[in-house]
Amino acid sequence: MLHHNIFRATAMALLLTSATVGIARAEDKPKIGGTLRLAAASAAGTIDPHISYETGFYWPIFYVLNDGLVTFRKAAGQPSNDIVPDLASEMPKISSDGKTYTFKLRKGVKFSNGQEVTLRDVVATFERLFKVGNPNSNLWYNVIKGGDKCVESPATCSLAEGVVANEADGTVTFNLTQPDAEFLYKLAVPFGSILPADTQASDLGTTPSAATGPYMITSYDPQRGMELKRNPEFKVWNEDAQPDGYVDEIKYSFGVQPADAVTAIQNDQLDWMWDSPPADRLKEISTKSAGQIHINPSFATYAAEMNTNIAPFNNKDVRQALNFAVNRRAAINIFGGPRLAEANCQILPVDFPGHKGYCPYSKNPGEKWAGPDMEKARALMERSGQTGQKVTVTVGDAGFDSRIGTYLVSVLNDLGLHATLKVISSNIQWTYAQNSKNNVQITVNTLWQDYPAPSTFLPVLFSCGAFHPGSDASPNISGYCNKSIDAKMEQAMKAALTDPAASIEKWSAIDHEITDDAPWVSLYSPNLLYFVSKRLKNFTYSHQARMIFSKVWLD
Amino acid sequence: MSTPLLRATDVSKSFPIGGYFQKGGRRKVRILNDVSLDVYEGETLGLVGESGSGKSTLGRTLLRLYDADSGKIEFDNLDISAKNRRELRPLRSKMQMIFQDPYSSLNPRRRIGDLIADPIRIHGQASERDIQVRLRELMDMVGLSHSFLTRYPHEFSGGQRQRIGIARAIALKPKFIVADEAVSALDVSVQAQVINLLMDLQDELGLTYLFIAHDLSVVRQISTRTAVMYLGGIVEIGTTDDVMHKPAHPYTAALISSVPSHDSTVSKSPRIKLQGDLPSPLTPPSGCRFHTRCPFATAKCAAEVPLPRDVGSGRMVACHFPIN
Amino acid sequence: MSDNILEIRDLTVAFRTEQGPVEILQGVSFDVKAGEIVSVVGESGSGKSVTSLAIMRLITDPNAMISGTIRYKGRNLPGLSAREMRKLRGREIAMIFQDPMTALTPVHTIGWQIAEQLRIHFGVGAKAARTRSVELLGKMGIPDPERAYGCFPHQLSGGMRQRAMIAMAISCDPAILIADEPTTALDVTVQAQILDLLQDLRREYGSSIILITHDMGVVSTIADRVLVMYSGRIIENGAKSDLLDKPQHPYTLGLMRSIPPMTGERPHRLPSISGSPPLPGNRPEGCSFRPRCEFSFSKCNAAPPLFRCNEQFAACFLAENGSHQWQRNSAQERTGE
Amino acid sequence: MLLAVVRRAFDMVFVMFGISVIAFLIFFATPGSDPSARIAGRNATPEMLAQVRASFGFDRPLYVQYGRLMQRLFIARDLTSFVNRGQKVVPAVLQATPVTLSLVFGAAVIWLTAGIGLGIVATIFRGTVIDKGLMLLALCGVSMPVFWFGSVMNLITQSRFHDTWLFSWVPGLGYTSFFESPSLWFKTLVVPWFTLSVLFIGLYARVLRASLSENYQEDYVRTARAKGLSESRIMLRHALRTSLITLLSMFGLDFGALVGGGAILTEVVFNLPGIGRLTYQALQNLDLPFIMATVMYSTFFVVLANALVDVAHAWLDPRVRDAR
Amino acid sequence: MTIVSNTSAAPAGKDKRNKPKGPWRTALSRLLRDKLAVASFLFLASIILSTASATYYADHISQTDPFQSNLDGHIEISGEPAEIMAADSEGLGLGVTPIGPTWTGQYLLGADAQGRDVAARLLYGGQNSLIVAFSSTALCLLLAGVVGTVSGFLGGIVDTILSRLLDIIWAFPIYLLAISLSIVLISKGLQIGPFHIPSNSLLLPITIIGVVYVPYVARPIRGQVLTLAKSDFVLASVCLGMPTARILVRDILPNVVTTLIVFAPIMMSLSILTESSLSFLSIGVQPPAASWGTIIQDGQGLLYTRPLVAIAPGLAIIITVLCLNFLGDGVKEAFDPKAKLRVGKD
Repeated sequence: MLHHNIFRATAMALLLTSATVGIARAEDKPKIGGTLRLAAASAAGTIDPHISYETGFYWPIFYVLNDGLVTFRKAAGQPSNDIVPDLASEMPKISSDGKTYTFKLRKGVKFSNGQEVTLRDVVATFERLFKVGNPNSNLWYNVIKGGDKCVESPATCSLAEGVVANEADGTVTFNLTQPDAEFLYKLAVPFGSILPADTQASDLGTTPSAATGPYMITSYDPQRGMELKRNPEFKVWNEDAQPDGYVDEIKYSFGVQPADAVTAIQNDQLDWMWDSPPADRLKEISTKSAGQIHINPSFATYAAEMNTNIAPFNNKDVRQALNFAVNRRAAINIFGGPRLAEANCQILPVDFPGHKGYCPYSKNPGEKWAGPDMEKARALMERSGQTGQKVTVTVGDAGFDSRIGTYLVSVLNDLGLHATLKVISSNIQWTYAQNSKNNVQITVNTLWQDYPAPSTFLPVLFSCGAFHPGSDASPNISGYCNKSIDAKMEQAMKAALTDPAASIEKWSAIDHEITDDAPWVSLYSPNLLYFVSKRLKNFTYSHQARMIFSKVWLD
Repeated sequence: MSTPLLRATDVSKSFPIGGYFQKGGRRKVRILNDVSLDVYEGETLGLVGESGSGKSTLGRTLLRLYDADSGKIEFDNLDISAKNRRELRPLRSKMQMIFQDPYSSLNPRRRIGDLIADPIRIHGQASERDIQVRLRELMDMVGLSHSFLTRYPHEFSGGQRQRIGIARAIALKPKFIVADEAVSALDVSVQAQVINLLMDLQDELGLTYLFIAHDLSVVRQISTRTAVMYLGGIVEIGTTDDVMHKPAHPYTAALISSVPSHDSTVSKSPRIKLQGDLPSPLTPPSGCRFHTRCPFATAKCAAEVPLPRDVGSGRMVACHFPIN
Repeated sequence: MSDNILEIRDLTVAFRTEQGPVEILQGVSFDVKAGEIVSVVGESGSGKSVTSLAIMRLITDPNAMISGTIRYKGRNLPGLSAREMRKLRGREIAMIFQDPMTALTPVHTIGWQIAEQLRIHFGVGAKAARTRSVELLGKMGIPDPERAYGCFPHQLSGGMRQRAMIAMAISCDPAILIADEPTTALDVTVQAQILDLLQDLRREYGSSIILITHDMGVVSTIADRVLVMYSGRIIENGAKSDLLDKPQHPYTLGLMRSIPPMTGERPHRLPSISGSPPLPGNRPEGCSFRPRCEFSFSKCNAAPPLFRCNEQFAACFLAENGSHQWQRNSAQERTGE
Repeated sequence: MLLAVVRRAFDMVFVMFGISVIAFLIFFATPGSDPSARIAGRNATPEMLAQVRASFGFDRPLYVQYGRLMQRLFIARDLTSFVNRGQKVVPAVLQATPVTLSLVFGAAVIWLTAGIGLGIVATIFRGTVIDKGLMLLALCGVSMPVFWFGSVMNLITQSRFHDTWLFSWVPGLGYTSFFESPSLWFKTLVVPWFTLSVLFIGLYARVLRASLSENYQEDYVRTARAKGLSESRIMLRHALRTSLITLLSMFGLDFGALVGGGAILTEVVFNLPGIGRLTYQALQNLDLPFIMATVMYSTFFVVLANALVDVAHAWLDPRVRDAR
Repeated sequence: MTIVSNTSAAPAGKDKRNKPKGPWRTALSRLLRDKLAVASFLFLASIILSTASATYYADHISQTDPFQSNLDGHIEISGEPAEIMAADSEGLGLGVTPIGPTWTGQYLLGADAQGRDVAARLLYGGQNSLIVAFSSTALCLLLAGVVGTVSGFLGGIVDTILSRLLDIIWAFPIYLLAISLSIVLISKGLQIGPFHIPSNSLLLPITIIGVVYVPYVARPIRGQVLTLAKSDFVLASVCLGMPTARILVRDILPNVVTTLIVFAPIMMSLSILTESSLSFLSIGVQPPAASWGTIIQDGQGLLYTRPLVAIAPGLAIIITVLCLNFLGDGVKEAFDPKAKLRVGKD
């Protein structure tokens, strides 16, 4: 599954995996205390970890607040994709058929409200996922026995068979209806956060939940900001899973526009900004404040989705023509230049598991994109007979989307189509584009990973089952449906249980096949650029938790 | 005397203050209070009174420019009090009005020729060529040059405008004209010209005037009969000579004695001094409306409304104690 | 030195316009004696109001050009500094205007406005000013002056407003009171009251009054002396009785005959003056009354000076020889008509 | 009097009702505005959407939904956002109020002082170069798009000249509560105050200049001169006193509109979390509860300002006071 | 002192060379005497002319298509090739800066973030800004004229309903209303009967701006018509038996039209400002079409590196609005000196 980040288009480009441009000097000594000041243009709704799907925005916060039975390693770079035990004292025992997972619960961990974390809380947590309507409860967690019933009638959800606590030996066993190669990922993300059993069975909204991590939220007002303070009950139990924090307090201000945040960081009024600095300021900060910039890869693809069910993009020639015509370098330039993104022609992000360089839509087709091929594009257009067709490019109004949209309009017009731009509120663009009733012909989105597996991209975005005509919830925006690919994806999923390496190969092949069919124009994989204050030290970038808030200290 | 050209019986008229949604709602001020009046063919009936007495309202109500609340208005033996705007339209050619302010009563955006010719065109009385002839005729009648026809009102002096207003009023050859303070905005030397003009036209065209004015000397000059109004009612009516020289109502007497004479040779009769001001029509006094200022008022005056009574030779007075 | 309190010589007021300068007043000269009521009559546009404003130096239009002398108690007003003039205004020479509704500041009580004048000129305290104001209001015949003190101008009737205005004007006991059409906006019955009041005031305070009006009736009621203005000039000047009985200027005669009489026989036709007064920018050559004058003759092509005729002065060549024979002739003509 | 208050209140409620209906309908006319998708979270299945729709009542007729919304907004006061779930609308609006008040109040002080000052100076020097120069400046203020001017101010104070002594004191954009740090509160608001007030300074100076010049034509100013008052006294106690009534009415309406969120562009440009920006965000998010709340809030202030201005007008202008 | 004004009412027949002038011509000649108004008008005309020459400018001087992105193009400046979008090489080499003002025919004012010629866009944008301003003003005045006249002239229940409606719209904060309408209509387009206005049509901002200002004009018009309906000359027409329609056309409408004329320049300046605000919030003129507001919005992202992109259109707005306001003052003086109009609103 993946998440579309609608609030912010982020300027990002890949350098080296987890390369930190700002060089942390060795003589920097850890410092404890101080207030970390963060800022973002706006808040993103509920802070219920069982509901919020803000993978980029709120999940990094949740990672320092709550713990699951397992979690991703809090480390920089590739190791951050690894699963480590968290509230479970060790990695689970998995039955040979892959259908039961048994965890031993760590003893003596306390919630910020003083209660101890018990097996009852674990059971309640998974029932709560259904009760509060976790966005993935019907996709991820219904693999737990009894889960399907819970999806049907959430209010009376019981996982008596699915999540079984054994008070005697302090273990909890998950019984699955079928093996799931990605089950541990699903427990490691914030959706798997263990909350007290008495947490209300409805959206917490703006009320913070009890925390197990080093920090807890003390106040949250989506219009103004969020405040995190040290959790008095926290003691380190596994440095890899949940290290203690350095700063005493984290103050997150909402409503700070990116341009203003840049200024504020330059003037030492802020330490970190969620949004990427506006392109306009990049030159300035990259010359004046180079030491404060951290560029890291992100597992995301920026792409223009074409509706394969209505003209002219129901014609593969047109789709390919556009793929040939789009100058990825130009798009990257809009984005902030070659160092902030890597051109990409395929679905899977660069360096993501399963990504194998493949670009048929290039001057010299090969592994990498080398330049547009207008001649081929025009020839394809000629062949398609769609010249003169009207196209409306529908984009959201935030960030770079409308600029990319403007560029796409130029390219489409160049190809002999009659293109216009339609900019709508970014807040409705994602759902608006999904609903086939709105007849969106082409739109642009950044598509993000949920966890490091190709299945969070391909089946969700291109399987027939992900296309729901007339619904606001139809992530297969292209309306792409190919039975043979559906079958292949099923095989790849299965293979993951037995032979992960072979599975990855299969995903790669599927990736290339879909790319050939051109339901999207993939533009690039963005990098994440973080602009931080001079006093912020020990910047640690995890692929899952982004900047690890508990790792940084303030000079 | 012949039958009246215009007969008003018990005409009342009030105006609302404020709109439906404004504070105070729709309070009403009664401006005319059961006024009865006859105007005979060929005569000039002068209507005098102080400002706020309701004389202009009466004039406009008689012409059905305002709708009366109650009462009956007959014109030329025809009851016009219930007719609507459309039904009144053909009658309009017989009854006309001359306005007080020669500046505001002429549409500044129209040429004089059009202003005067419009009524003729509307009432379809003549062909366009006849209209041109008629226009010249009318201009001659009111003593204006033909060349003025193509000009706009703002190019004229007050006296000239008033002549234009008169030309427009007589364009349809009406029988009856209400002259509402027709000369009061004019300078004395011009005023005399216009008074003469009105009188000449009356002789020439056999017009009947209701001549509304606050200047008693002007009324005396032009009217055959005079009616005196006080706070929405007619207090005295009779031949001009009778009313002016032998006023029967104390108010009339006070009014006449207040007029300063420019002729120092005439010895003046002692002035009857009135106390205070005209009461507000919102809260009219009880009984005789004049009793609050009348030097001869008694308790009866405050209690009873005096009805108009005939004191001989067609003279009516609404007073309990008329002066002999 | 004579007993003239005010001597005006050759007062000329002109305005610069796009068509060149336009003279509103053309050499006006007259005197006002102490305790005298001088009435200036004329039709609209004759320049009577401008005369009064010029005396008070209240013409603020930057396009105005004023020349001539105005001597008040020997001091030439146009030569005074603004500050000196201000001290004089309201204190020595006061003024009342035609429409007391617009001439009083609408947002202050009339009492405040009277007191203001007292405080400015006499520097008295608020309390004393108030007492005096109430007293003045009472003197003006306003019933319940205490209440009237707290009234805003619109809350009073026209007559009461004008009384308040007069109270304000005489509050500093001025030597001269200029009344510019004080009764024009009022009804006859109220007008009579105000005229009475003005006469009482003169008797009591002995101020000179310059009464500006277009109403011959008002003139005959209270004036001692009459100045007739026509088109920016004084064309006749004389004691009231003389002037009204035996007007020396054809315009004065015509004006008086134009007014319908209140007594006696009604004339079949009102004797009228033909045409209308010329506008300041468009005056005929010579005597500006010439085109309307039934007696005009060749001499009238030059502007006539004021000729003395007994105690009267008239700007007409007919009065050159001090006779008004022409009048009788014309009167006979008319009666014979 | 009581009747007047009731009528006025009825008026206010009527207008607010009308506006709430318009805002509600505008919202439901928007495609993609179905809040279910956002409430259900991203990637929800169609079944979950249907469930949300039913539980929030989005499948009910519009008037029922309207009724529920209003009930929760005004009676239960527990209306929560569709976007930021769990956030109560009423406290959010109340929290934004002090920000807007700070902005508007400071700007108002500046624009009243400067506007009146400029107006008076220009009137005193009317016709001269000073007058013309000031009026040109005022007109420039009126002609500037406020968001553009704000951006330019930001460019100057935050970037180009931020390092110089001139603007080094200017803090980063955003808002600091007065109670947190009065000095920072003041510093952050200086530039927004100035920006917002520039338009109004121009406006007020022009209106005052026109009004004063008109007053100087009035008879009562002539009277005041005839009384021997000094020019400054005539200006301050007579001419200005009358003009201020007009200006204050205008001020009341402007102030009301601004407090009600009219400073939306200024708040957006300067990143002040006031009502205007709250509204703008709600509109962008198509967050109906917030839209309703902020629109009702703004309308309330506009309508209230209207009512207060009427009262103040009556209080300041005795003519109006008695007209009712 | 206003004594001089007497002279303007010179009676007929005295002035021989002057032909009789109607009130329109009088007003016009009065306007022509106002030097500032005439200068403003000429200046406006030159702005209009130059925006009209946008196509010529783009084709022959800047030689770029101001609506096509030009992200990897080059031009020659004094013989040297220059990239239009130059990736930065200093520091970390982040960011891409559009070419700055060249002070030559091409990219005179530099490029925007899409590599398009700002000068050419300024001219095209001006076209749209002026078209929107002009059309929405026309629409607003038309609607307001009709509503105000009908309401004031018919009175009664029609008046009550219309003025209540105006009250409601009037109390709706203007920007809020405009923004609400824009957000809705931009996403959906507008369907009026059989006519569909697509969401990127200029007609949308025109309609929105035209409609939201209706109460500002309709209310005074209604008041004026109410007064006119009671005026002496209308009464005179009634008295003369004129049909109602004729009274409306001859006596009422000319005065209403005068007021509308007086309103026109002011409403235009307001429309320009409103349009720019909406476009600034991306809900006015829709890309790829441009207006001064959208160019400011485009330039907002370049404020720190290429401030001219945002400043130039802002100056264009100020100058235009300034001219309109001067013209408005002149028109007011010439047509209806007593009119009380309020300019501007945040």
